[in-house]
Amino acid sequence: MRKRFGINGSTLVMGLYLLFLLLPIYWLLNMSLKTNQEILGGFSLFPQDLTLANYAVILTDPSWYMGYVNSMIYVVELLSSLVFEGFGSCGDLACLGGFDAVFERDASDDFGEVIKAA
Amino acid sequence: MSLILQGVSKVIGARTHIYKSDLELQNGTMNVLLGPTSSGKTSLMRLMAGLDVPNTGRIFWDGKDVTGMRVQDRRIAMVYQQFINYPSMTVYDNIASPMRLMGKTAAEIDAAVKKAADLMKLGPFLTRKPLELSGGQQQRCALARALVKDAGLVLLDEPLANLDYKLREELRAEIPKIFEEAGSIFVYATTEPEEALLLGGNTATLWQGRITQFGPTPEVYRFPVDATTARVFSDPPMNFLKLVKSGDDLLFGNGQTMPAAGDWSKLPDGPYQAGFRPNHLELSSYGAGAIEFETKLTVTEITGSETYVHLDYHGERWVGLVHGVQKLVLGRVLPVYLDPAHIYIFEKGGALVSAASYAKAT
Amino acid sequence: MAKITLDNLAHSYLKSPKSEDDYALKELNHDWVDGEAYALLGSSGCGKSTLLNIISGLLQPSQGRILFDGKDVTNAPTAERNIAQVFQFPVVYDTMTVRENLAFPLRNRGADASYIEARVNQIAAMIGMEAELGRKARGLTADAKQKISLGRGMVREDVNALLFDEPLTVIDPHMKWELRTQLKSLHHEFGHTMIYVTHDQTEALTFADKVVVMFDGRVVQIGTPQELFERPAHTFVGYFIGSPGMNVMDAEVSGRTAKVGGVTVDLGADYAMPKGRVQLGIRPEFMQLSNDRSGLPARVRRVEDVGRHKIVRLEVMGQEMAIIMAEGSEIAADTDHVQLKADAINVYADDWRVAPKGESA
Amino acid sequence: MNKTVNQKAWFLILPVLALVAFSAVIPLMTVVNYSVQDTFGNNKFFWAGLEWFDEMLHSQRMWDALGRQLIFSAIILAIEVPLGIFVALNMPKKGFWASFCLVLMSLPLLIPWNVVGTIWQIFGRVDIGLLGYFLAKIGVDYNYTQNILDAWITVIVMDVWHWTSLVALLAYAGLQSIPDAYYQAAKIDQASRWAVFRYIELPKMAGVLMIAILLRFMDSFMIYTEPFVVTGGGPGNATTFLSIDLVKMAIGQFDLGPAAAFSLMYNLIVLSICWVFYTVMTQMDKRDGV
Repeated sequence: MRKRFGINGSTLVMGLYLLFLLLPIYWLLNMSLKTNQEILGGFSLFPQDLTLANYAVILTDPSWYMGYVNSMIYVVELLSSLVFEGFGSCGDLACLGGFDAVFERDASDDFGEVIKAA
Repeated sequence: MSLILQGVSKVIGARTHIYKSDLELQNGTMNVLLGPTSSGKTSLMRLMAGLDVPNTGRIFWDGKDVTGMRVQDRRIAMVYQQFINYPSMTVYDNIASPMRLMGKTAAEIDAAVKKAADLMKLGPFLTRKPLELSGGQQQRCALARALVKDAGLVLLDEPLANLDYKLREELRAEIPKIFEEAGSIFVYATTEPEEALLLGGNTATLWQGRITQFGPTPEVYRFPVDATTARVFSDPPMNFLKLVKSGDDLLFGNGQTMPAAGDWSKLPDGPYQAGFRPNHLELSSYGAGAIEFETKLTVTEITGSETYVHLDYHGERWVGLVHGVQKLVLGRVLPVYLDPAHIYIFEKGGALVSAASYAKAT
Repeated sequence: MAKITLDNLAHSYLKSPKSEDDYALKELNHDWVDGEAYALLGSSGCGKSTLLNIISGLLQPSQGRILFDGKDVTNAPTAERNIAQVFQFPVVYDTMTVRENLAFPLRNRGADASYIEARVNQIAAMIGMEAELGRKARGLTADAKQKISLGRGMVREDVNALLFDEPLTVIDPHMKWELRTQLKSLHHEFGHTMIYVTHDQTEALTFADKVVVMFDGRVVQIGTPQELFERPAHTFVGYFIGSPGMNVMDAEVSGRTAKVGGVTVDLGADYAMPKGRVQLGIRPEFMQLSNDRSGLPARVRRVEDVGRHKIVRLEVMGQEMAIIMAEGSEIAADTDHVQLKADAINVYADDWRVAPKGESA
Repeated sequence: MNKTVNQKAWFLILPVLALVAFSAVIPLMTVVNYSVQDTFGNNKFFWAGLEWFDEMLHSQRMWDALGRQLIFSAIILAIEVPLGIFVALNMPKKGFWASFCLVLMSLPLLIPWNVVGTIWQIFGRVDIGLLGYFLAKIGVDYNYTQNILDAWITVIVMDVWHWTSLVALLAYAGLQSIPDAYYQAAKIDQASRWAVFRYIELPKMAGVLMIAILLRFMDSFMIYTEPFVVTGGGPGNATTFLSIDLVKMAIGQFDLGPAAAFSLMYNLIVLSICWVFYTVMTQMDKRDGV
């Protein structure tokens, strides 16, 4: 009996928390599927007049979608610089004597410690 | 071919893991490192493997100084207490992995893997993943990997400690057989004296970061150089008794004496420590000349064929291992007997001054 | 303290077990007598931990009942069963001191402070940790932590039973001796019902009054260490108990004699004509090498010096066997036979022991 | 230690040094430069010594912003850490529902800051927002653009919405590392639910919680985008936190000198608090090591 109550308690807590997390996101989604008139015209829990027009605008008007293109360019550049930096960090490790450690483990199957540490 | 450690020591932080030690291991031998947990077995192995660099001393392999040489440039295989295999590879690929790294041909690899798997009785499991195997099989897989590597130095760090008692017994009997022909240097760390005896070869006893003795296993067992070695190499632990030599007599307990005959007559007067192994205490069938001790029985443990008796002799705690199932009353005074031929005498500092005479006969 | 009764108990981890093979623990009826020390012995996966967890209430059996002193506790939660359990790996409360750790079970039950104080000191003395009482448990060595776990298990005097789940796994051999002896003397002193799960035969035999041997989810024999050694009820018991285990050989048995590969062996008792696969079992302790052509032909393969005795590995009619010889004994060069001690032979039919005529059950 | 050292490795870190120089050192030095100079425009600067620092230390405006900032960080820590732990404790331990919860919980963490601001800006509006509309419906006079308390509540709830999951996920990872035997032993010891939490779960979570607190503190201390999108720092200056104030000063008013001095001090505060955390954490580790 007690155990079942416990599960219900946890489920309730998680349910409420997830609801709290998802409601604002739902609302955003809800808005995105409404027409401008509907949004400003009155309050409704669901889009009465479901439309994808907003998405069409976003994906066709350059003044909107260039933002995404710029983001992508930025991310690609960031990633390439990270890779670049990644190589550098390897060298960093080597200086501290970590280099040996990293490769030694591989060579001698010395992952016991790693497992222990985990 | 040999591996020589010369004045090697290891200090990490404020703790000395290994005090200055020398050790020489010959090719084709099984070498046991015997000692309790954190006595330095693993530290010593890591030095041998090159995973750690010693603070002092040098390590020679085949006469060549390898101190500071990287692990991957040495020919070393290692097996751990945990069953360590690549979880995403099949048993076959696990065993083959070191050979693939060496760039062997597929045919060579296949032959070697099949052979190792046969030896380790893994034949039927080659296509499985390690985690689908029992603990014993997983460790066999790790051993097989060490085997195919054709390493000059194979380090086994308590490889059987995590296995069931019976499996341990079986693998323990197999390991020396399997590695006999390989012709490498084997180093095997264990906490159990019986394991050392079963593996044979040579044994180095370790205690608090020092190698107390190194030699052929039966010799170290029968002629321990000091009380510490004797204690490490005895399970149940060796029993001790305080003695005083005075003239022609050895005094102990409450005014009991025994004649200082044979080798003992040459000892200078003074306090000593006598040691004897639990299996040499007798309850009945004792020979002539046996010494009688009046002890108090605290606990008995029956193994089915033998009985362990835990005794109190004037505050010294002793264990006896006697034949047969003995129904004894606890708390009573129990006379036990000991043949003087089984007594080792150590000086107060612990060094052996006289080995038991029975040992010389065997 | 209580008598613990297992009534028709069985457990399967599957939701709807079909065949007997699906059961991790096969049907079992047994009384654990109040105040006795039991060992549950078996290899890993034999169901011994399952059984222990059912007794402690950490697991609900799929069928059957558990009774403590006749009271059904099958559905009672762990806390109501009033038992103590020590686990394989040390469980200590890191942020508490050693003293608080030991006092924890008593405090939770609202014992008064002066009693707790006295009892904790007593237990600390027992496990040899008086000096560390004021220290935080965090950072102690594994064996010290396990000693605390043992101490916490023993701190309550009123428990129905004390359960141990391979408690000495992480302990050094030398320390094992000490702790096991401690447990044993505790049992003598307080007379708790104790159940000790282990795969280590030495631990099981030395600890327990009665050993319960389990194999493949089934209890194969319950007996004193002596019974298990001398009269193993199943070839598995013969193999599992003793080091090395019992030697087993195929034979044809009729009455007081058996034929092993053409050689006649005296059995010392009348076994009539057992059916099924008939085998002889004899322990290495009861075999002897000979060079006078009596007994079974044998070839010495290897001799292992274990210190207090020697283990001789033999090949007897194509099969590997072991015998035990006394420390210092020599093996004659022309040894080619092995003799069996007649009254130490057991006869097995399809792995189960056949009782000779006239043996009381 | 005569470890095998490969000197060539030094060359491998040159790119990193260059990158760090460009991305961190040069901007920082620019700021330092601004902080000790004054200008009357036309790109002409002259030495002003520590004048700006002195001015900022006596600026009521900065102290107010710092006060608001500290209160804000304290409140969100006081809510997010216990709530995160509470959520973690109630999460399913394994199976489908565990993954289900993990995925849904990480959703807010994946949303860009300004989108979070937008979401709440809409969500709280009385006319078209779900939250605002319903609050108005049940008779609560809620308006985050006018009422200071409402503005604060909105900004705090938004941060809780955005970041509690991070704390919960970290705490959950800590909880997952506790072996079953601990819970079983606790049952046998008849430990209360509170005792299980206090003596088993909390100690095991302590490490990750320290990291969570540090992350949340630093992040909230530097918060900018979300409140800026929702309230724009208002009503009045009620939700003008340090970085919002800094941007107003530097870009809105073009007071580069004071803003630079301000940002250096801001930096020092964050650094010193990190140092305190670091010290506490290493002390804890040391204690563990004994």
